[in-house]
Formats: sequence, C-alpha cells, structure tokens
Amino acid sequence: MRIGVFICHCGSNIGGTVDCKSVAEESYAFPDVVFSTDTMYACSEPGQQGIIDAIKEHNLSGVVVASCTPRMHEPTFRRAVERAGLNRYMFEMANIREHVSWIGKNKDANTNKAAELVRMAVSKLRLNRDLHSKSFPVTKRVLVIGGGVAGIQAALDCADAGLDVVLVEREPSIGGKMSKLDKTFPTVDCSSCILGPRMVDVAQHPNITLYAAAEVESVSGYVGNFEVTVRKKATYVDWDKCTGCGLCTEKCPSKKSFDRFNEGVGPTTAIIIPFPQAIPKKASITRDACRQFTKGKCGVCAKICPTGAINYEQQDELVSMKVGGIVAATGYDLMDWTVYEEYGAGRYPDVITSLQYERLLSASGPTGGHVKRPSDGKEPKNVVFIQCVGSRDVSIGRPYCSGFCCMYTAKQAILTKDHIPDSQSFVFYMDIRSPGKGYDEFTRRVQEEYGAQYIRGRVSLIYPKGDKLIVRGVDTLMGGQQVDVEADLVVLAVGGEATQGSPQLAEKLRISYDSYGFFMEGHPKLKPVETNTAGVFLAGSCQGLKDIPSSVAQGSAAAAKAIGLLSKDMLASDPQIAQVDMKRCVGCGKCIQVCPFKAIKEVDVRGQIKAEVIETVCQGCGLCNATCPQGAVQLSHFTDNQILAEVEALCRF
Amino acid sequence: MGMQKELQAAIKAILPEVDCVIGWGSGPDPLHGAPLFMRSEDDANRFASGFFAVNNPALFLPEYKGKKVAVVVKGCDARSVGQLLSEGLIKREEVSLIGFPCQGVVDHDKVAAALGEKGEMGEVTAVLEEGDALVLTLRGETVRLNKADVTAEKCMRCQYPNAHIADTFVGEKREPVATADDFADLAVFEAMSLEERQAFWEKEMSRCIRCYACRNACPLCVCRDHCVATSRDPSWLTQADSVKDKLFFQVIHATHLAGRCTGCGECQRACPVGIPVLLLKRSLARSVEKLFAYRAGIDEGTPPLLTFTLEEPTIKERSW
Amino acid sequence: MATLRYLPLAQVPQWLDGLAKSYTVFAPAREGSAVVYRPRAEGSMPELTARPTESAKHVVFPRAHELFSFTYKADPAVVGKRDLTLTQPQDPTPTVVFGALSCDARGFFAFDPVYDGCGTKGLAKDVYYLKRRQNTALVVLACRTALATCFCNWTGGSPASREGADVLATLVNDGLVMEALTPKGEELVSGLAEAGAEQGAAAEASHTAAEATMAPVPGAPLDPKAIADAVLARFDDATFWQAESAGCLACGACTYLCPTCYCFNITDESNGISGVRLRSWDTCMASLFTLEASGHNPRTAKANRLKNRVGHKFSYYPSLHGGRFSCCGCGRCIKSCPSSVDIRRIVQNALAAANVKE
Amino acid sequence: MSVLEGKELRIVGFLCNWCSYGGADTAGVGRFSQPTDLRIVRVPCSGRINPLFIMKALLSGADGVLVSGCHPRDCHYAEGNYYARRRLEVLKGLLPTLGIDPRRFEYTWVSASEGQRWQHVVDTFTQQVHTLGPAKRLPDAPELAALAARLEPLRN
Repeated sequence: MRIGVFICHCGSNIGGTVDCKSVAEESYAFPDVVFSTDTMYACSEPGQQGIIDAIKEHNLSGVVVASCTPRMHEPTFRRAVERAGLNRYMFEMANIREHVSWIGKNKDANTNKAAELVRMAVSKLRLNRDLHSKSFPVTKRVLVIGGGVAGIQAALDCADAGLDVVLVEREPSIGGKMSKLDKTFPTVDCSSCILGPRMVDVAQHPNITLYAAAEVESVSGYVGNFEVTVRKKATYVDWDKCTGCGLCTEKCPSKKSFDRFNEGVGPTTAIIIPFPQAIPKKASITRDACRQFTKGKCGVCAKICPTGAINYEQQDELVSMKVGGIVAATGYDLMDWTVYEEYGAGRYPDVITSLQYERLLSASGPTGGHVKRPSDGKEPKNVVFIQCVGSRDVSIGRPYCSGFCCMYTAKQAILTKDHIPDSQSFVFYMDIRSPGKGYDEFTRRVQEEYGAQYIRGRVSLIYPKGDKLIVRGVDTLMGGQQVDVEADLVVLAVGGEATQGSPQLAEKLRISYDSYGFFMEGHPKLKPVETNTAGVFLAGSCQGLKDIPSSVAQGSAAAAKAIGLLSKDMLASDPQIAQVDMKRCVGCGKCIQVCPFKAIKEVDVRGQIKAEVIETVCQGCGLCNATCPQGAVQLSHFTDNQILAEVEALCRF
Repeated sequence: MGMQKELQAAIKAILPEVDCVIGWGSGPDPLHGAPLFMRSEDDANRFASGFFAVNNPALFLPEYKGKKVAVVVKGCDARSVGQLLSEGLIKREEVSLIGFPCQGVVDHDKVAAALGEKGEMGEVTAVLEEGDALVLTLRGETVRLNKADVTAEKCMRCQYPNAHIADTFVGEKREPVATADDFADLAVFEAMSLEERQAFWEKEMSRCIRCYACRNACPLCVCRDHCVATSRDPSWLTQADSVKDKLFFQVIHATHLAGRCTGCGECQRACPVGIPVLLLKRSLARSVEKLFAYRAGIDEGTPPLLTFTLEEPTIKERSW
Repeated sequence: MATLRYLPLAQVPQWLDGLAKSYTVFAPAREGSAVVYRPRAEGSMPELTARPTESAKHVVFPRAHELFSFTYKADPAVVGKRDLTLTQPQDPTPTVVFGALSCDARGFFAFDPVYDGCGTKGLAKDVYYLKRRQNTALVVLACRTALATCFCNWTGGSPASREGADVLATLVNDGLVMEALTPKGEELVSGLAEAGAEQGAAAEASHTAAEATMAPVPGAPLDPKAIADAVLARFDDATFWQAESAGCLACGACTYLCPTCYCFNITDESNGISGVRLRSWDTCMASLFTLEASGHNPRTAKANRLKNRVGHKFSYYPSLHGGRFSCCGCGRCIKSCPSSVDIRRIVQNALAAANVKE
Repeated sequence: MSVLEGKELRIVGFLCNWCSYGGADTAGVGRFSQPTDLRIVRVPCSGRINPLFIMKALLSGADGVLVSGCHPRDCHYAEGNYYARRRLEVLKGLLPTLGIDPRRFEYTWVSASEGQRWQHVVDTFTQQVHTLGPAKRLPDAPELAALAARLEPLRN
C-alpha cells in the first residue's frame, strides 16, 4: 500500500501548539507511508487540490489527513480522495485539533501525541478496503401513523408530492387533539374552521388511504421497503355502507356511554359519530356500552340503519402493505392528574381539565358552547386556572415543561371573558413561558385587556365550601402570602405525556424513546425530525410536546424528509456494515440474538446453518462483531484487525 | 456395582432408539476412564460408571446434531447439556439424558500428589474401591488412599449431583454436597496481592504449550475449528511463545464463556501441564452470579451477556 | 564399554552448576502437577522421581523461534524508498539436557532425516534445527519402571536404551551411574569419579528390572511392515477412523507432547515497519493445518486428522525413512490425552481389521 | 515513539462515534484543557467494543483503558450500550483475578454535548492511572522483546 499523510496546521489552531512539520517528518517512517507533508488548511480548496495532486503524483492508494474531527470533515476529504480516483473509504483522519491542539498545553506532548494519532490512523488505513454501496429499489409509499394535525400535514404534503400515503389513526376519526379545541392561540381563530378543511382534503385526496379506528400491528423490513401490518379494529359498522346519516346515534337507547371525544364532559350513545366534522364520518359501536353486546339483545341501530351497515359479527381485520418511509405522528395524552391529592384527586366535579374546558367552550360541544359547570350546570363567575399540573414537577417524575399550557390558559381566560362578560379569571402560574411569534403579547393582553388576575405561586389545596371551591395558594410576588380564591370552576392546565403505547410503537419501529416515552430524534439540532432508524421520521408531540404551529412545521419537515428519501428510484446503502465470513461462521446464532435491527438472519448453506447480514437493514453498530466468538462477523471499516492495529500502534513494539 | 448394572440396563433399553449412547468405558490404566460410544449391547457391557468416569460427555453432543443420541450424565454434565440447550446449540428432541446420583469423580493430580515418592500413576496395576477408600496396587505393594482426598474440587462443592434434566433417572437422588457455591477456591487465590497474582499467571502460563486442549475439552466452546487463537483474520494473537499471548488466550476463552461456563472443569483437567485455567472462568461465574443472579446451565433464559435490562440495579456505574 | 562414573545425588546440583559455566542446562522441574524441562535454576535439584510430562524436543526445536527479523527504514532522500534490513538471530549456545528420557533421545531420530535434507542430495538442510541439534548434549536418565502407557519396546526402544543418548545416567541407591556414550558425553562426565564395580552392576540390574516391567509387545515379534500395511489398508475405511476418533477432542496435546512430531507453521509477526519471521509448532490435529490458500480444506473431519497422525507415524513416515516409525513409544500422547485416546489400540485395531479381511 | 518519558502514561480510550467522541470534540471546541496521555480509538458504538480489545491493550502495555459511550437510553443504535454495560462490568470483575488493578479500567457515559463532563472524566481517570503508576508489563516472547529493543532507536 502507498499511503500519503497530510498534517494540517489549521492556521494556528493546530500549528500553534503542535509542531506539524515534525509530525509530518515522523510520519514518513510509519508503515507504508510513501509521502508526508504539512499543509496550512487541508480542507480549503488548495488544500484538497494538494491531496488530489499528491495522490496522482505519488500513486497513493490511501490517505491520512491529520486535522480536525472526522465528524466535521471526513465527508469532505472522502469526496476529495474520490475525485482523485480512490475509493472514498481508503481514507482515515487523525483528530489532532479537538483531541490534541485545543486541549493540551505542552507543545512537545502535543506533537508526540499528534504523531501517535497519525500512526494509529496509518495502522488502521493499511487494513481499509474499498467499500461500495449497494443500491436497491424503493416503495414510493409513506405510512403516517397518527391523524392529528401533524400527521394530517405530513400526509397531505407527501400526497401532494405524488407519493402514496397510508394514514393510520387509532380513533374513529382523524383530527387529534386539535379537533377538540374551541379556538387556537394567539389568533383566537376557530380550531375546526382551520383544521376541518384539511381533514376533508385528507378524505378526498386520491393518493391518501385512510385507516381510522386502526393501529399499526407490526413493522418489519427496512428503509425504502418496510413491511407494515395494520389492524383495523372492529367498529361493528360496515363503513363501505355507512353514509354517516346519524340516524343510529339518534335512536340508540344506550345513552350513558363515556364520550371520548368530549373528554367525558357529557354522556353519549353506544353508537357514535364522534363529532359532526368527523373524517371519516362513519358510525362505530362502543362495544362495552352497547346493549346488543352487554345484554345480548337490542339491535335498534341495525333495524334503523337505512343501508344495513350494522354488523355485530364484525372482526378485526389485518391489512398488510409495503411502504418506503414512515412518519410517526402519534401525539400526546394528558397525564393522569388525579395523582394530585391537593386538587381533590378527581373527587370534585367542578375541577376539570383544560381539554374538558375546551369542550365546554366549543359551540359543537355537549353544552353548545354555553359554559356550564359539571356539578349543577350553573354558569361560573369565578374561574381559577392552575398551571403546571403535571409539568415541571420532579416529585411526580414530570420534570419537563409541556410548552403549550401557558398559552392555552391565557386563551381560555380570554374565551371565558368572551363567554361570560361578568366573570373573573384567576391564573396560578410558576412562570409564564411564551416564546413564540405574538405569544408574549397575547399573555399580556389577557391580563391587561381581559383583566385576568395572574398569581405567581403554587396551589396547595382545593376544598369545597358550599357550592364553591376554595383554592388556596401562595402569592410569591407578595412575599409568599397565602391567597384563598373562591372559585365556581377550577380548570387544571394538565401537562402532556407521550401517548399511550408509545414505547411499544417505538419498539416496533426500532426507534429510541426517552424515559417519558417521547421518541428520540436523530440529533437534537441537526436531525429534529429524523430518527436513528433510516426511513422513520417524527412529527408533532410524539417527539416532545409542542404547539400547533410547531407540529404543523414538523409535519411538513417530516414530509420533506420522506419525499426526499423517496424521490429516488433506488437507494444506496451505507457500506460500513457487518459482513459474515461464511467459512468461519459456525451458526451459533448469537449475532442474531443481539442485533438491535433484526439485520441478521439464519440461512442454510449446503445443510449448514450460517448467519447472513441483510445489507440494507444493518446499521453498522458492530454489536454482532463484538459478540461473535470466532470473529466470523466483521464490521466493515471497523474490523477487529483494524481496531487491533490501532491498539497495537499504541501498545505493542 | 448395582448402579453400573442399572445404568447398563437403561442404556440397553434406549439403544434401539438412538444413533449411539455416550458414556464411559475403561481407559489405558486402571485410574483412567474414557469416553465410550455405545451402539451395541456388547458396547453397553463395557460401560463403566463411577469414580473414574470423569469426562464430560456433553462435549460431544453438538457433533451429533441431526441425529438422536442418548447420553449418560453426571450432575455437572447435565448442567453443560442444559446450557447447550438454552443456547440452541443442541436440540432437546435429539438428546435423551440418562441421569444418576453422582458420588463424585477422581482428580488425577491429587492422586499423583498423594502417591508422591511411592510411584507414578502409570505404575498402578489395580484399583479397588472399598467404601471411602481407594486401594491401589503398584510396584507390588498396596496403597490406601482416602477417596475424599483425591476427589475433584468441583465435587467438593457440588450442588447438583443428580442430573437436573434427565429423561431417565437411575437410582435414588442423593443429597447435594453443598447448598451454595461459596467460591472458596477464589478466596484462597485472592489471598495473594495483585502483584503476586500477576506473577502467578506469568509462571503458570509460561509452561503452556498452546495445545488448546483446554478449549477443545470445553463443552461450550462453539467455535471449534474456527477459533480466533489460530486465525489471522481476525488476528488476536501472535504465534510467539510468549506468556502474554498464552495468557491472553485464556482471557479470550474465559470471556467467551462468561455467563455460559457451568464450571465442569474439563478445561483444567484437560491441560496436560496442569495450569489452573478454571480460575478465570470461576471468577467470571462469580461476577455473573452476583450481577445477574444467573447460574449457567441451571437457570433458564438467555445467557446474561446476550441480553440486557434497561436498569441494572446491581451495576454501580462510575459516578464521574 | 566406556568408563562408568558415579555422582552422588547430593552432588548433582553442584555438578550441574559446573556445567552451566559452559552450557545452557535444561533439567526437569516440577511445576504444579506437571514436570517440564526448564533452563535449570542454579543450585536446584532436578525432578528425578516423576517422568516429565513433556518431551525435551523444544530444547532443540523450540515452540516458536525466530528465523530472522526484518526492518524497513524510510529513505528521506527518495520518496517512497524503503531499505530492508534482515537480521539473523544469534547462534544457539551449547546446551545440555539433563534427565531426558531414553524415548526423548530416540525421538530426535524422527526429526533428523527430515531436517537433514532427508539424506537426499540436493534437498535443503534445515540449519536452524541442525545447529541446535549439534549443539545439544543429552544426558538420559534410565527409566526404572515402565508405565501403563509406555510402549517404547514397540519401536525398538527400552527403558534404558542408549540410542541417541550422549550419557546414560542410572539411578542407583543414592547416586547416578554415568555412562558416556559419545565424545560430547565424555566431555560432560570426564571430571566425575569412577564408579565402583558394585555400582556398575547395580545400574545393570536396574536396567534389567526396568525391562521386566515393560508390557510385552502384543503378538511379538512385532512386524513393522505388517503394521504399516495394516494402517495404510484402513486409509479409505471412514467408519474405522470415525470410531477410533469418536472420543478425540482434536486438540494438539498429543502432538505437542510427542518427541517425534516435527510439523511447524511459519508466520510473520510484524507491525509494518519491522517484525520477525517465526517458526512455531503446528499440529495435524488442527483443522487449519491443512487449510489451503484457496480456502479449500481437505481434512476438516477430526477422523481424517487422527488418521493422518496415526498413518503418518506408522505408515507414511516409515515408507519414506527406511521403515522406522516416527513414534518412540513414550506414551505421552496416551497419558496426557484428556480423552484417553490410545494410539496403541488404534494400531492394534488396524492390525485386527487387516487380519479379518485377509 | 514511546510516551513522553516520565511524564505520560499509556492510556487508551475507546469512544463511540455518536456520543462520547462528539463529547471529546465538544471539550476541544470549548478549549477544556486535559492531560495529554489519552489516545482515542473511535468506534461506532460502545456495543462494538469487544472487552477483549481492552484486555489486549492492558496485556500489551497500556497503563489504563477508558471506555465511554452514550448514556443508557441514548444509544444511537438503541441497545449497544446496554450490552456494553454488562460486558464491561463483567470484564472489570475479571481484572483483579489476572492481577490487574481494576482501577486501570473504567467505563462511563458522556454525551456529545457534555464537553465539560468529558474534561472531568479525562482529568479524573488520568489522575487515577498516575496514582497507580506504570503497569507491570507481562514479558514478551524473547524474540519479540529483543525486537522491541532493536526498534527503540528508530523511535527517537
């Protein structure tokens, strides 16, 4: 092998504390090094040209650049050596800036260390091999999991770009949390007025297949070609026949069913269309509430249905499909606030959640938009809002800020005044967090124009007194003085958490999730909607709680990533993956057992069991390599021999 | 010799169903048994159980994959079988186990030491078992040895003398010798300082001849002919006659067995130059038992180093 | 017959210390449960009771030894130019093995023709081996008893064989009767006092007694040709070798302990700038032994490997080297085999099979 | 090319590319000065680290070995560091049996953002190894030892 070594001064960044010239001289004695030099800026245009010229002039077959971190410029130099006709993997970097010149003060020690790092890089490079990507065809279809506003946005953007989209929604209708909201901050515009048309677009888009009342059963395969199975849950209504006329819901004799859409604010029937704007506008039977199922007789809906759509015998149905990319947009749930004994733990009917209050405010809600408190239907005059219920609370394991509660509480205080002009709102808060366009102005308006009284302090107790509730808190701005507020209605700004089943879905998708169940993005800054599993993207609150504008933005961002991915007919695989030496493999299966990506399978080679890496699934972590006792599985570019060569460059001879 | 006859009967009963029955026969001298592969009644008549049936027949099972075999197992052998099964290296339906209450086996090194100046083991012309004693004849004289003094260490701490998995169990189960492994052997070793231990290995490993009998006698070594010890790709070891390389091989073997080694001791027994190579594996077994409450070959489930839990309450990570 | 000399046991350490001034002295030492040949520590008494676990062959044929070392040095004047320097190792120093067994001494007879150009004109002589061989004197300690695993008498040896020895030492009462058998041997023992007639007779009696403990050769007189033919006749009998190798672990203990196994491997251990070319022991019991560069391996089954070991010792080697077995009957392969594989029994079974067929 | 005589000891680091190698970079970007002993081998994941790499280093003359990966749950490959944690902990337990002070080997988790933490880790570990002093080296085979001696002049 003929290796060229280039020691970069990086101006004075390296040259200031490393004697680059002497490192270059020393490098010349390293194995297979036939050329070594120092250069002012290796990454600059002349610097790269110098490398290319040297490759050609000295017929180099491999290059080591000692400069900054490979996490920065490895791709740059790989492209450079490729331009000179070498395989891009015949290149190694020694990080003598971040790991040497910037952290060590002693020039002699730095110079010595830099030379050793070059020696390690040379030792490894001697064992590098040309690596070539494989290309494989992709399925131009995207699976979007979750039909809230983020998922809707992602689905529509993908569909508009010409991709097939499969949208899977757990509930009988898409719309998500946003569809439950009355108005949205900071514009106080009607939520359903802006979301509704988008929902209709989904229903009508020729490229979108919608599965509502359905969940992802399993995911296998890999980027470009996932195999997905969706479980369509039995609704006991044949949706092909259902016209959404709603006759059944009117005649259903079982009227005490929990109203999921309305957050239980009022009861509903056993057969429902969740809300007037539901997409799809189809009826479904809540089995636990239906007399046909609980008592074994009723059949009213079946009799009344003009199209004969009711089918009590309906079973769950599994649908399988192939998709090229996946967008997870599963949103959030409110945390279970009843852990708070001080707020009554659910005992007081007039202590409600913010989302329940949205339904009370909504014209399409059970009260027709008249705010009536649950206990006696009276219109409340004094409304107390308590923020940070289940947010920023280490004691219950919810240390994070939910992000949107300050804003919706302000909005709800404004709406309260709009609905009940003679009302007074009180808001107990910890800090007001309003860092968005027009947000801070909004929280100011609620206080200045709408007269909401903001009290900075925590509530320690709510207790009933007559038909009122006494809310006891402190006002920390008043020196910790105790404050008792007589409330007709208490609205808790309950924080969010990853929606139920998030970890299970993450496991199906082979993506990471944090300790709260939120999915992990690929990089907190640079890969906010990507995951570390190629082809799986994130949108909306499943990645971390966020408001509508951010969710929509992420929906579009995730769509852009999916569209970008599937814009090519063929994908190139990363060749830094594991490979099995079939001659050495004994078929013990330990690699298969540990592979986090199910990227190794058993194959039968002339009657013998062997392991085989599925090249497009392998992510190159090397766990199999470290597990295989006979070293039959080797991670290309990080083989045992390569790592051993680096160790031996330091520790042997 | 009732046990021997009963076992022979059990072997003969299963012979028609299997390719062969693996057990023990006699070796080149009265103190040594040898593995015996029985395919006929004649073979079964040569079966010899007892104090000299030291070999672990589980070693041979992976070779017979795809064929149905029966194997006579001591308690420790059954542990090896258990581990092979849990790792899927052999199939349960292909193996029939004949268990019996093991009374312990000989440690030849101890016999040699006990004989001392009286002669070498190879000079022993006859051996009789009389209760707790062994009566040896050599150089025309008889030497009485206390069986307990020449019993293998593993038997002295045996918790599982009765094969814990067996399709046929011959005889009455016996009481275990010990209820837990106290790793007293390690405690003895650890009375040495770190420097002394390093010097110990330096001295012991210096006589290693790199024959790899330790490895090949190990029933759980999966690599067999593809061991990294002799490969160049990957190349973990040089071929130099160095203590470093020889000790490193022992570390390789031991770490490959971490969480898998059942402590059968065949590696150490096989070593022709008597290097106490089991120590490293015992040390790892102790760690694994402490950290993961896992005893290879006994506890079901994935070997602990091939799995994980999100929280590891027993692992105290570096606070810095 | 040369003059017999006598060395009281108590004076053995002192005598060996004296030899150490001019020779590197190897002697059996007890280490753990093993007895191995070690460069002798000054003042120490060699182990004379238990027979060495290993043979003394590594003194002449080290487990791994440097053939040469090499270094590439970059020439700063010419881009890419490397100067290669080869360095020969130092010549071996004169060496004495004290306490070799007679089978060990006879074991070298299997090496000699192979490394001496097979006695054939034009074939290369192996200087690395020959230098050490010529530089090494063997003081053989006569065996006083035979072990159950001993069968030197099959191969023409005996417990007190003088073949290949430079000195034959016989333990009598509390001393060694030393008989120099070569000029090299004479040089070693010439300074010792002469043995008395009684001591000489005692030595002779010891030899006879030892001989008497030897198990007779089965079906004596042994016919080497018949054995060679019988083993060869089983060449295609896979069932035979599968049965014989059933208990074999395919480890290398037998070959590495064997005084006659001479196979080696050559590897370069290098860091890219410099390195050594090593010759190290290899074993036909390992699968890699026959791995070809193409990736093909003709001898993967352990049955075939065992067939090679037995076949080589009792048939192929004799056919090349005047009918002599490459086995000295020391029995170490049996004694130290973890599975008690008994090479004698394999040979006998081959003979039996031959008799049945014919 | 030995370590600076008398000043540095031989410390080998194995760092995962995604978290700890990035953390070391972050420390560099932040100019958090550190002792110069450590030499870092970059690997994709702590799960790639065969504990035998560590043994190889320790038996070949390293005075200390430091492994660092992503914090549990943060593994780029979801699970690699969970396996690493078990395997490295078990390895640490083996060291005393070999006569090697277990303080010569540590493993820890440092994320790509934790530059300051990385500095602390390197400081602490380097100091720990210096407190223990140079490790006693196992003898090489005579021919390799002689070779090493012959190579000494080449290095200077």
